[in-house]
Amino acid sequence: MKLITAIIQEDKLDDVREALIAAEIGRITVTRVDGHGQQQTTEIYRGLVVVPNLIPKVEVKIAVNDAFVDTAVDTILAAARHGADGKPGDGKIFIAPLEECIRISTGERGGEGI
Amino acid sequence: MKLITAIIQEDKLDDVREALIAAEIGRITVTRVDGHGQQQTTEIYRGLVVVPNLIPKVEVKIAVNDAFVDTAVDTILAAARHGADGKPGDGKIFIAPLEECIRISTGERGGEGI
Amino acid sequence: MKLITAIIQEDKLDDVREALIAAEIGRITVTRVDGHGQQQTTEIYRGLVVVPNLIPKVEVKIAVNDAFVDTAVDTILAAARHGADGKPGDGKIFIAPLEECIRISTGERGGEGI
Amino acid sequence: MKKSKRAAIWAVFATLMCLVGTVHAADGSPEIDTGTTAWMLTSTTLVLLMVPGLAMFYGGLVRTKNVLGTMMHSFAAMAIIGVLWMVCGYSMAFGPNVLGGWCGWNPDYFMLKGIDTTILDSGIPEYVFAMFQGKFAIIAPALIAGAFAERIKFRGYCIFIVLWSLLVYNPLCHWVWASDGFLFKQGAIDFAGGTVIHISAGSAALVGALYLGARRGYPKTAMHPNNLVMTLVGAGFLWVGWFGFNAGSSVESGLKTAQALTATQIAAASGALSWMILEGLLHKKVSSLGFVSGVLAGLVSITPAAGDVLPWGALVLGAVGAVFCYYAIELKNKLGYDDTLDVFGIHGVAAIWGAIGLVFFLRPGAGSGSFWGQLWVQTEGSIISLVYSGVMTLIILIVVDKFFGLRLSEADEKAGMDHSLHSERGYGMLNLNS
Amino acid sequence: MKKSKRAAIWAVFATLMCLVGTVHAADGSPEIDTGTTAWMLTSTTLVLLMVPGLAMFYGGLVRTKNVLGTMMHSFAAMAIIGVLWMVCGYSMAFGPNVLGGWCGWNPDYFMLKGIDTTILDSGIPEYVFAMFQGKFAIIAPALIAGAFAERIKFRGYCIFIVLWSLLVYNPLCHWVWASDGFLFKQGAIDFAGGTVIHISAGSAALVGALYLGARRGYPKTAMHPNNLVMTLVGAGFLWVGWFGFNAGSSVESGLKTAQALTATQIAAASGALSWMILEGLLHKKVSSLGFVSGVLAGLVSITPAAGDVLPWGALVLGAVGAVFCYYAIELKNKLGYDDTLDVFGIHGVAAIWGAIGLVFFLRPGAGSGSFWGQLWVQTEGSIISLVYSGVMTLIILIVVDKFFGLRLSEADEKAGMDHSLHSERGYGMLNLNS
Amino acid sequence: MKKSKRAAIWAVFATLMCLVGTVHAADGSPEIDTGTTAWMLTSTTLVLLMVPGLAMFYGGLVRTKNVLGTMMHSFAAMAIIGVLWMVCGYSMAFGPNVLGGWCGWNPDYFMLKGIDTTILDSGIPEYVFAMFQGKFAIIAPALIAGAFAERIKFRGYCIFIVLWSLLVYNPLCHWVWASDGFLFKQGAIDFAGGTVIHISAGSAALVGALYLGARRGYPKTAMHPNNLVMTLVGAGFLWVGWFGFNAGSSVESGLKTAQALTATQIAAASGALSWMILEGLLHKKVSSLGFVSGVLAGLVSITPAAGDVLPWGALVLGAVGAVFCYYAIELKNKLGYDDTLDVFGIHGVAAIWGAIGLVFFLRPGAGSGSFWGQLWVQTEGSIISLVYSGVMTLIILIVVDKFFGLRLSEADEKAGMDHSLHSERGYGMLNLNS
Ligand SMILES: Nc1ncnc2c1ncn2[C@@H]1O[C@H](COP(=O)(O)OP(=O)(O)O)[C@@H](O)[C@H]1O
Ligand SMILES: Nc1ncnc2c1ncn2[C@@H]1O[C@H](COP(=O)(O)OP(=O)(O)O)[C@@H](O)[C@H]1O
Ligand SMILES: Nc1ncnc2c1ncn2[C@@H]1O[C@H](COP(=O)(O)OP(=O)(O)O)[C@@H](O)[C@H]1O
Repeated sequence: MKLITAIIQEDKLDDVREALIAAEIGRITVTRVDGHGQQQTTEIYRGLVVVPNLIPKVEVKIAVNDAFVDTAVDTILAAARHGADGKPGDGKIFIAPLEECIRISTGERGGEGI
Repeated sequence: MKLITAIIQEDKLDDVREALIAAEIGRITVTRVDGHGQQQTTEIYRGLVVVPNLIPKVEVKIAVNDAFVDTAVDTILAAARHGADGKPGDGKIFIAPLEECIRISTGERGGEGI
Repeated sequence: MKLITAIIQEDKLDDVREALIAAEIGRITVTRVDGHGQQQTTEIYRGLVVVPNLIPKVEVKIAVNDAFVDTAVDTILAAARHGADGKPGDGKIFIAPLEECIRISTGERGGEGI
Repeated sequence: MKKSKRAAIWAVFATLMCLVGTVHAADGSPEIDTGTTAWMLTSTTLVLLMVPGLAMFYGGLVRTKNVLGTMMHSFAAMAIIGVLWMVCGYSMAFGPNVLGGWCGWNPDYFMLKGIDTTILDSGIPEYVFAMFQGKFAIIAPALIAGAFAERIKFRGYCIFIVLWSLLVYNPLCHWVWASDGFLFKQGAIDFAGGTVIHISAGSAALVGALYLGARRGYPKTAMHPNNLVMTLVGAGFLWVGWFGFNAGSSVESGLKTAQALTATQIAAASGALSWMILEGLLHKKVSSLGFVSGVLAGLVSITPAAGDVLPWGALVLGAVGAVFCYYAIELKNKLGYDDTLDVFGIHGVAAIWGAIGLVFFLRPGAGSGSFWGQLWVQTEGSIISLVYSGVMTLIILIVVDKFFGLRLSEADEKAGMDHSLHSERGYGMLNLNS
Repeated sequence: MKKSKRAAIWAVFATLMCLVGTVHAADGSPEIDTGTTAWMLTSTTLVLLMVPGLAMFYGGLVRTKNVLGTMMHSFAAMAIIGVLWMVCGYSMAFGPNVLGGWCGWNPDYFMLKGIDTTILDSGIPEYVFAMFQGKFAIIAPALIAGAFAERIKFRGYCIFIVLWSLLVYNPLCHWVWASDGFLFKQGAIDFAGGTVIHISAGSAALVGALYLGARRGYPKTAMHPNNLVMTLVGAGFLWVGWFGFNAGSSVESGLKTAQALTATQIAAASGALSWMILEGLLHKKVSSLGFVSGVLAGLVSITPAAGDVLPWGALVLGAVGAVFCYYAIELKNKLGYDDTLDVFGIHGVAAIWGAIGLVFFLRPGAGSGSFWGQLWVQTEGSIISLVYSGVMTLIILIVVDKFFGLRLSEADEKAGMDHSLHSERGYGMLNLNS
Repeated sequence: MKKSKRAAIWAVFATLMCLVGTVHAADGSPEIDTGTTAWMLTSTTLVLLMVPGLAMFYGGLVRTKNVLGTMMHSFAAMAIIGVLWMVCGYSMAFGPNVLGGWCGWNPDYFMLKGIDTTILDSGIPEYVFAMFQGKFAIIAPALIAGAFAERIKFRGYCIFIVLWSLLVYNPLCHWVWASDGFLFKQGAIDFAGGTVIHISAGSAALVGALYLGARRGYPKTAMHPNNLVMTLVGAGFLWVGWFGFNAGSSVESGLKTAQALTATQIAAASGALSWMILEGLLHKKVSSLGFVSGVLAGLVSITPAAGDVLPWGALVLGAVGAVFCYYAIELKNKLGYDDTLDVFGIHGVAAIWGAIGLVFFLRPGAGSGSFWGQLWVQTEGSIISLVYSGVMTLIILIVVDKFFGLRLSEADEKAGMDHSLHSERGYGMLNLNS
């Protein structure tokens, strides 16, 4: 089992959600985060153009069985990009090992519980 | 050391906290997240019954030494369920490996620092 | 690759950010969380001194190549402490393994993508 | 009210004057009534309060990424129509007939330059009347914005409201409220703007919603209000401001004012209660959004009628108005068009009901003529407003769309108006960069 | 104010009339004073503003999951009592004695149907007075809700306030403010409702808090205010609205009004200052919640006294009131009962202090009789309100609890009122689904 | 307005009296004009509303950790100056010259004890005038706080505003508005406090910003507004309240009032529109913060001029004022000092422009003398306010800093005022412990 954590742009959440569902990956947890990477964005403050240090992002977490990792990653890669070639700030995907997964309501464990 | 991440219902946070403290697991980090799983909930919007795509949840993170993993998991399982048999939406527990843990104030590492 | 997760005090975010940038670690994701550890703080509610159960904290996540782990940890340790000796509540650093890291915009993987 | 003393032999004449409500100074011009002026100044202020109230009401209902953009619709109307009304709106609405009565015009009213010391017969400076009416001109387009929410360009919106104000609001206001307006002369009752404001805005909103098309993802994706707390507070301010809206429309500080205020209070309460009961029966739960929708339904229902119906009439108008609105929104949900904040479903429907329904509850002596005659005039007025506003709105939308663009691009819509149009975020506190 | 001219020989008579404050038209009925009417209309509006103000104040103090449910307590009172007052409340409160003086009744007041053109001696339409008083009837139960916060069923609450209004508020209002009310006749001073509103609401709140029992986890679990920012703003609106509440209670637009407004402003400021200093001394920090609690303490303290004390009296009343409230809340914390938003600790305590304490600061000429006589009447009024409201509240609570249920189930309480009662969330922006 | 009847032979005399705007009772003291009183009571209330409005405006612009601390600056002024004004402020400002005209003093005004039944010539109780003026005294220091935001100690701030009010505001108010003030006698026009309030506050803010130094991290770190939604709503309330501020400054309810209200509405709208257009041209985007900055710029620009310029003059004053402010802020950004919320850039700059610029747009008959004479008097007044306030502020700051400390420690500044000064959090909802 793996835990896929994707940091994406706020405006791509709906697209990613829809693409994942189309790929039959329905279970997901999302969090509001702020991040800093290559991307530059601007805001206006009383006529002054301001560059924020941290840019609002959305973190998407998906726990999947190993067989689904590639599907999930490819789906996210396709859906989270701005334009065909992507733009700086489109985000990152992290994949980490997961040792166990338990469904609280039933107590099912492992691949079953995911 | 393991990192236990539990996604639970909002109304169970107090119960889980209290149960963990009773089990002598006092250190914890919680985050407001939104998730999608089996669960369905409804809201009313101007007389219309609406099904939200993402449901507010609470994420609980606990870093524990290996010996405490079972206690922590069992405690959460018991406290986070709605009713004796649990209900869809009660949540998930994920267990991931943790290589190091450092207390910032003292610099203690490993099992000491947890 | 490792994922470093540091739970720090809110008022140290700027210091930590600046120190990391000075150490040439610019990429970062931060989240608003609440935590409970040794620390005690107080608030006033209508003349009553109240001890909250959960204290607002900031979670900082940094994915780094193995070579950078020590730099990152040392930088955080130095910047996140209150006073020279640190104070309870200054926080925790967790280090977890990371199997893969993908830049969404370009599809670069591994050390490249971090 | 300052009155110069007059000799005893004037007593009879003076009594007469009181009856017609006008007091003239020695030089024949009316004198200030400080009390009426005080209330009309207050009413003007209260109606102004409705604009931030509306911004809060609407702003709370959209998604987080559109909150500022939506509030800016109300605020921009304050600035744009605020200036436009002073430049030419007042003249078009309240000047004497020109263009065959399509609108009015009085060169003295241009930039309000000729009314610097004019006192109206009601004892208030004309400026106060002009400003009071100007607030109504601001509210109307601000209401429409609810149908455009979350998907319209700011520039297009600004140009739209300029044209709509010039081509729809000012003429309509002239027809119904100017003394030589053709509907006024037919005896149409529109106490505080049911026809002029709410029906015309509702109709424009319906046309606008259909023209713009639904938001991306509607109705499949659930779109949650970002801040119902603010919506509730906004509704509270609307209720408060509506006292100025309706009771101020009496342009006096007396019995009619009191009657209008009483009817307003009762209809708002009964509208809310009626919606609460309906939801309670149908869903076993009472939502706060339902509550405030009921408040609005009640307030709009009583607007055309406020000064002319008895308290029990206000009770019924408000309660039934809420039921109509409830089912109008249900119908919208079935039909599937995206009138985002239900401008037609609340303002349009309740105002039509109020404008026509008031005939059944008129205070003895109110209205001008027979029951059927009045019923016809009211219906006619509603239809004219509905059709005129609808057709003109469509034309304006097409023109603005062609020359300036109306609908946000899909990317901008997804990113949200706050970011793509204003480069700002409503709630910086949600993020850690503030 | 419009006055028909009268001949010179009337001069003496007219001067007399001015002294008693009444002007009669030729037919003997009083005439409208447009100025007084303007202020009373404004006051009515300002008191209405207090309801959203209270909703914000209370709403900000509870936990996130209960914010809408708590605000709905205030809003529901607007609708329910709004209708009830018009149907029968005004009649029960201000009609002539029936049932041995327990309440009043005037069939003409039923649904306000017989006062359509009545002008009061003070020169305002009776409608305005009825609406102004109606707002007070709304505020009182809305205040009580603070003691029930976070754990009461919405249906039970609605039925409770109906019964409380009918059985507690209306009679009490009749006794103190109707011209044939027994406390009125004894000369009790209650300028703007210390006894009628704040003591009775405070007492009901205390009984309610004890009857309902503490919230789950109280006092062990810390329960943080979800939005102190909103609480502060709400307090600001309460201060603003209180000018209508107190200064409007003069039912004129003149000297007494000015005196009441001045006293209100001073007591609010001195209450806040006094709480600030107290906290500064005891904790070395001044909290914003403490500040606004001091504002409220000051405002409530001056309410029974507003028009009858000199500025320095207002200063002292407000400052001392805040100290009393501070220690009353400290006492509550020791005793451990859960008056969630300190309705008794602020409203009850400050109003008792104000009602009795005012005797020491009366303007020369105010009050009816000796110092000790007045002191006794004031104390008697406070005790009657405290006991009558307390006992009746208990009875009503028991009855409502038995037939409809009052306390939320533990599961619903944990889930929060917003979700379990209204199926909504106050701050959609906190989540990513909006 | 109640007037005793007088015989026919008094007619001429009475007409005369009306012209000078004063009506005297038989005993020679002026009589209450209920209408004027009503409007002045309302204006007082509206200006009070500006304080929470300002708290919202400022509070929304700072970072999340400072929201309560910033709002407390406005609220604390309500309490502290509220009491101070009643104790001695009114006396210093409006008493007859003492100390060679540096300020006024009237022992009767001490604690307002001698004006309990005084009626002014304008027909309002003196209490109302004192309270209306008191609100201005509250607003001025509350405005300054914007320059100190996010880095000042609460105790230091409180002591600062006490001294500033005593040593800067009261004398300045005396010079400009008291009938024996030296600037008043020179014929300076300051309708509603451009010189007295906005220039002096702006100058104090500039000095304060320079004295305190920049916030840690400024300007490198971007500091985002925590709640622009609240800032917008606050601006709405400021606009609403400003009607009381400006129109109330006529101290009547008549033509001048209407003229002032009209000018205020127009300048606010044109200021906003002008800022919108400027941003649209320069950035292709219109920000909501820009919009409300334009509203403020327009409102401040018209403040000294409100009752004395024609509508088109208000249009120009507001529009040009916004442009000046825009570039003043740009200049500040270049110079790099940290006037956190641009108090000088908006209030100082717009008020100087308004005070001097009004000379070009005076209504025929307004002003006292020649164009150049007036221009000089206006310029002189502005310079005096600017310099006097600046120098005195510096002295006060140095003294307060020495004895009580002004600037937060770096640790406290980083932790935020809410936590370090008030032990509270503004938005509990952001965290899970509430
Ligand atoms: N190494 C990293 N560690 C933690 N978070 C990261 C890392 N790299 C990127 N992120 C997160 O992803 C977001 C988007 O990054 P982006 O600008 O697309 O990445 P890059 O700079 O690699 O092109 C950032 O705002 C940050 O939140
Ligand atoms: N595979 C997963 N990956 C990420 N989050 C998950 C996953 N499964 C469940 N969750 C989280 O747990 C929450 C509760 O899930 P629940 O509906 O109880 O799970 P299930 O659908 O497995 O019964 C979801 O809302 C989601 O936030
Ligand atoms: N074992 C743990 N699991 C999860 N979170 C932890 C753990 N230990 C500490 N934290 C987080 O770190 C924050 C700061 O902890 P601190 O009080 O400095 O730690 P300690 O109690 O170990 O000294 C806590 O509020 C909590 O959010």
